[in-house]
Amino acid sequence: MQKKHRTAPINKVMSLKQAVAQFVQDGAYLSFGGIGDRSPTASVHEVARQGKKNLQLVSDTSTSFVHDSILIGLGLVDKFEIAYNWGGIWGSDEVYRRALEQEIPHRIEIEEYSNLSIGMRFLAASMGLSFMPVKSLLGSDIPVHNSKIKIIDDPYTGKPVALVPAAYPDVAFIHVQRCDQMGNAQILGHIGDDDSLARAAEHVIITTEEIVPTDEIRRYPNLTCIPYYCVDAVVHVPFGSHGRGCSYYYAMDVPYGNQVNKAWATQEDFQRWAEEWIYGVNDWEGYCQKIGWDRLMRLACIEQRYQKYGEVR
Amino acid sequence: MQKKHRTAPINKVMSLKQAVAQFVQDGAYLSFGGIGDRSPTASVHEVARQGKKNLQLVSDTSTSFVHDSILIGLGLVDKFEIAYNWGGIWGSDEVYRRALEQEIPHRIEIEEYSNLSIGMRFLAASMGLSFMPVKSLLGSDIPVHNSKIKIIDDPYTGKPVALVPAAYPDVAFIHVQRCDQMGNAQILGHIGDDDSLARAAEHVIITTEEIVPTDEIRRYPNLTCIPYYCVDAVVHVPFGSHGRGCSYYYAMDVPYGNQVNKAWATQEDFQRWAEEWIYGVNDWEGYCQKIGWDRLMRLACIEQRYQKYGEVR
Amino acid sequence: MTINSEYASDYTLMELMAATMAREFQDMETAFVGIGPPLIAAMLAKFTHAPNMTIAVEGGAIGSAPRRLLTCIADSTIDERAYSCLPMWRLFGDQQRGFFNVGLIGAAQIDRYGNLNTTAIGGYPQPKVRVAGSGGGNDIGSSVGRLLIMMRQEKRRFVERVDYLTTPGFLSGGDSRKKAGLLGSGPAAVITDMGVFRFESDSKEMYLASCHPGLEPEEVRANVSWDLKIHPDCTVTEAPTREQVEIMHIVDPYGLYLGNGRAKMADPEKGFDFYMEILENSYDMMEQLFARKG
Amino acid sequence: MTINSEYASDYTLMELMAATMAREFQDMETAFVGIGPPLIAAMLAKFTHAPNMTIAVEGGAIGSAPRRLLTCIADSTIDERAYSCLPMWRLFGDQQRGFFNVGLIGAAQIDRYGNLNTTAIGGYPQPKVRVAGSGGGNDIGSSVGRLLIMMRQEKRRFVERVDYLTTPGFLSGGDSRKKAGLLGSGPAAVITDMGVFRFESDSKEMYLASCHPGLEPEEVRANVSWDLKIHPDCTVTEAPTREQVEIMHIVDPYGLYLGNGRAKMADPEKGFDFYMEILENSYDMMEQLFARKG
Repeated sequence: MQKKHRTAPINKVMSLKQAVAQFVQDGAYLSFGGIGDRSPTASVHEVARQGKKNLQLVSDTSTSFVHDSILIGLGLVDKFEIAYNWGGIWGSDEVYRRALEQEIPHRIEIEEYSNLSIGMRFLAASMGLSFMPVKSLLGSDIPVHNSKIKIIDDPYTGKPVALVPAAYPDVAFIHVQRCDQMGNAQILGHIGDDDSLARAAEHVIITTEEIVPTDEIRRYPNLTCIPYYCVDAVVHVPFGSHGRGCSYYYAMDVPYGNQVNKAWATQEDFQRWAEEWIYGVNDWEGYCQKIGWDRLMRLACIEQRYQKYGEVR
Repeated sequence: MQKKHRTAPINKVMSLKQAVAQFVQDGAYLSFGGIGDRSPTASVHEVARQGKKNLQLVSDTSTSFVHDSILIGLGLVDKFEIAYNWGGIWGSDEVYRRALEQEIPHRIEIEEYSNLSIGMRFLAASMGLSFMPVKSLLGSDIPVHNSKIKIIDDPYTGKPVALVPAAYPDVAFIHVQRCDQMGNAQILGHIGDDDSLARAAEHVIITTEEIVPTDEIRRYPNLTCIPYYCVDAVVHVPFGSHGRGCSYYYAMDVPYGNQVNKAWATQEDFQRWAEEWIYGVNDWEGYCQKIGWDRLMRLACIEQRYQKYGEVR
Repeated sequence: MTINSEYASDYTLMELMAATMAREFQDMETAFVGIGPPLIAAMLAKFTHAPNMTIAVEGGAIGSAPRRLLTCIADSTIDERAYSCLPMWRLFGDQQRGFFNVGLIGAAQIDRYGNLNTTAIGGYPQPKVRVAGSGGGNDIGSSVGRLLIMMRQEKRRFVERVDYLTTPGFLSGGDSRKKAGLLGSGPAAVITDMGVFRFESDSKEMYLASCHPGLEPEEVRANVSWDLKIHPDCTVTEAPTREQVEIMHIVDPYGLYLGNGRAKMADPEKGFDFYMEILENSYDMMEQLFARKG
Repeated sequence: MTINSEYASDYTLMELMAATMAREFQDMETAFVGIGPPLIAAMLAKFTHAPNMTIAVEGGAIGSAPRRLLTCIADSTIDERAYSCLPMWRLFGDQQRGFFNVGLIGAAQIDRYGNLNTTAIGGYPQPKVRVAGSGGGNDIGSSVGRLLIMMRQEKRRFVERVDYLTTPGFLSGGDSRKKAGLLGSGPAAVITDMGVFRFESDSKEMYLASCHPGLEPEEVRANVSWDLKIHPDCTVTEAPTREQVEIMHIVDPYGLYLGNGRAKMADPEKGFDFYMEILENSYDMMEQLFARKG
């Protein structure tokens, strides 16, 4: 499938409020990128704040407390295509459990894959294809409950191989370390599936720790895994992944997640948490203010004690 | 298809002579990487010098005068899987023409693809798969003459899509700018299909402009597009792409190709050229000596006037 | 025998599990490792008998050498001094191609043939208990050289047939795994808080290979839902060495994985300072460890 | 009308072709460009009416801003100050996804429906004349937004049906291209040393849209093997402007593409010094051009 809209090399800097308002419709098929860190947390909060609803989400690994669960808990999601949704060291995701075990706040349709097979779905779409083969999923219950996965006899070997359908989100949100005004985005460190996701989506909103001059991008062209032509909006959002970290910029805030985990214990608790942390602030800067700039700076300092890109630390 | 041999994180530095002797058998299925520049020219010469024969070659774009044509002209090749073989600005490839038009020095079997579809063949093999879909080739004569390409109805859209078979070379030769002793290889600038090729091949021989400490590799982990576990041999070969250039290290030697083009005018001319430039020297250092270190240094200086990685020039 | 290779007299059950699992890794291997105690076990192997083992994690990093505890398979720590950072699909593609000798993951449920459930207990899609889903588990189980599993031993977790087969072990045993088109050689060992389990070479059925110190085979069998086979040479699991315990204390000094450190971090008043303290102290301690064993 | 936009009185036929092709590019477009004169035409567009056009080349580089003449779609020049360097398969994948507005390639043979042959003249696999093969040509023709073609006009090159269909144009015309499953909108213009050709919107048959100065439509038709249609409004091709000619002289001052520079470089005595001279002088000249039009 080819793009409907081609994006030009123009200045795409705007506010997150504007980007979400302009590109996200009710009922949209969205994907929040990142993998663990570089979570586009600020974007999740803004979509929630604007009350976009009947959303369909697709993700490989979604990290609870900063990612898709927030929208699920708020009742904004109808369908979730996913490989993994959990809190990791932060513990279990009670919002996710309530949604799937008890249909609280309402029933969501679940369509399950593995990390690689979601990656292959984005890879297929990134190239305008409709499927990719994969040697995962075979023999498991995943295709039993997901009719979009086809197990076929490989036309070259005769052995079983799984096919997974391309995923073409309407909008992808990706948080990066560096990006220029036209959208040449550089990811430092682990990439997750964001290189493919940026190409798969019809529209891409980049939130970035720093907006840098294009000449700075040109110094390391191999780091630009997302060229400007994938990108519709560039938003400057320092600490935009807070909760999680952003490699070489700030460390994961482990205690934050452990605390939020407790704050999500019941649906009422979760609602109170969202009132305070999402609806209770105007924007991500308000959130940062509330978390405390001193706390954020300490996370930045400690990360940079351990690693700064290109340096021996 | 999974690897038969797994390579460990050990010191793999050896001579090119030893690497070719150890990993290349007569009848082997080889791939010389690079795309235009970063041609593994030194490796081509060494394979020729060791007289490895009945070779089957697979490449996307092969640049005449520094690449597969040399082995074809020497009669060492039985089969050639290829998207493009020509001299570009250096002019026509008379060795290639003689082989395909007149079966001089002997008949070679030709199996044709496009650049993307060769890339997809390596991508498939890089992931242990047996095929990849592609929207090229449709409607053209390429699949008419290549029965390995299957045109099917896409199982998801019903529309035509081409399938191309994975290519698993026995040995791949890849020239890079930087590599550590265990084989973590960094390519600076354009990559061609070498990221996939390194994974597709059963054995990989890296020739490198510089061998750097592993700590230097760790400063820019995103540049390591070929991890050590793909690599069997690491060979230090400065100016290993001469004729062609090596981004950020030295410029393409345009006059060299224009001159070699003339030297390949007839099969007798070509034989004389090979006697002088391949068999007439012991190794790549001998070739460099013959070309002239002053000439090589001028190519390095001029390249670095225009660009040096990470610098503003 | 040096003092380090003597057995420790004092260790926790979690430390025994991690130390036992560490012994499953060999030097020079490339390992795909999941979150939590598996990461500790792999780090422990690396700092003892397998210094040249390379660890790869799902986020896309290979061969990192962090001087902080990894808190996730995709936090910034995994990039620290890594050899290479790749897209995740590329890393899993590498695994499918067969570059990784061994993978280590956890599970909520396991069955007689080593199939794993990390998705849903009791019903699907509306289960009694929903858990995380496959993540990379299915992919690792489908393609990695050999699969290692680390989990808690409970009768309801060791079942005849998993409620939902997330990650393939040997499917229905025999050659069913191969017939399904799966790659890799399947599960090699399961290590729980009670013992070590392996798989028969033909039937692919799980059997008890060793019991942890102080336990009898029948006590283990009582915590398995099927009629568990006990190997005739079933032994007592080797205790951790002093060195192993010492290194676990350096790698996870606050017991984030192997103790109660996480509860302390959840404290809204002091949790953040506690976390900063961990990070501030980690650099020097880990540098010493690298100097000794890196 | 400024002096720059006045028509040049002195230009070569190659310069006319390049200038005419340059006009096919629009500002803000992303263009996939092949080797040789196509690169000059694209650079010319960029330094005149399309400063924000981005050029991508097969090697894997996007948006480079070299201060040297590109000698290849994959020499070190293509990396110079590029926005991004990607694997080639990824760049072509991006093209298949539809990111590129326009592609420009050459060919040895073309037919009535804009299909191209860059593989073999007269027979396959043992042809009378063997040429390079598809390279990225087939991929660009299969998927790019619109396809531009630049080639020499000769009767034996403009044939009813290409000897070998390397790159799809409109196949057998009508909706046959779409039915074959191809993407993009197919050929938009063919520019030769005699004229400009376009394609009928329904039949997809090629027609003559303009003749180069001094030529009559019938002379062009005499150099085409089929009964070429001539558009009722067939005009005279616009001459290059002074600015266009000036910029071509800056971009290719030694006529490597548009003149006889290549022959000079083949000189075994003086060729290398000549090449070094070109490179040594290029930096400052191109810097001035970027300052003016970058």
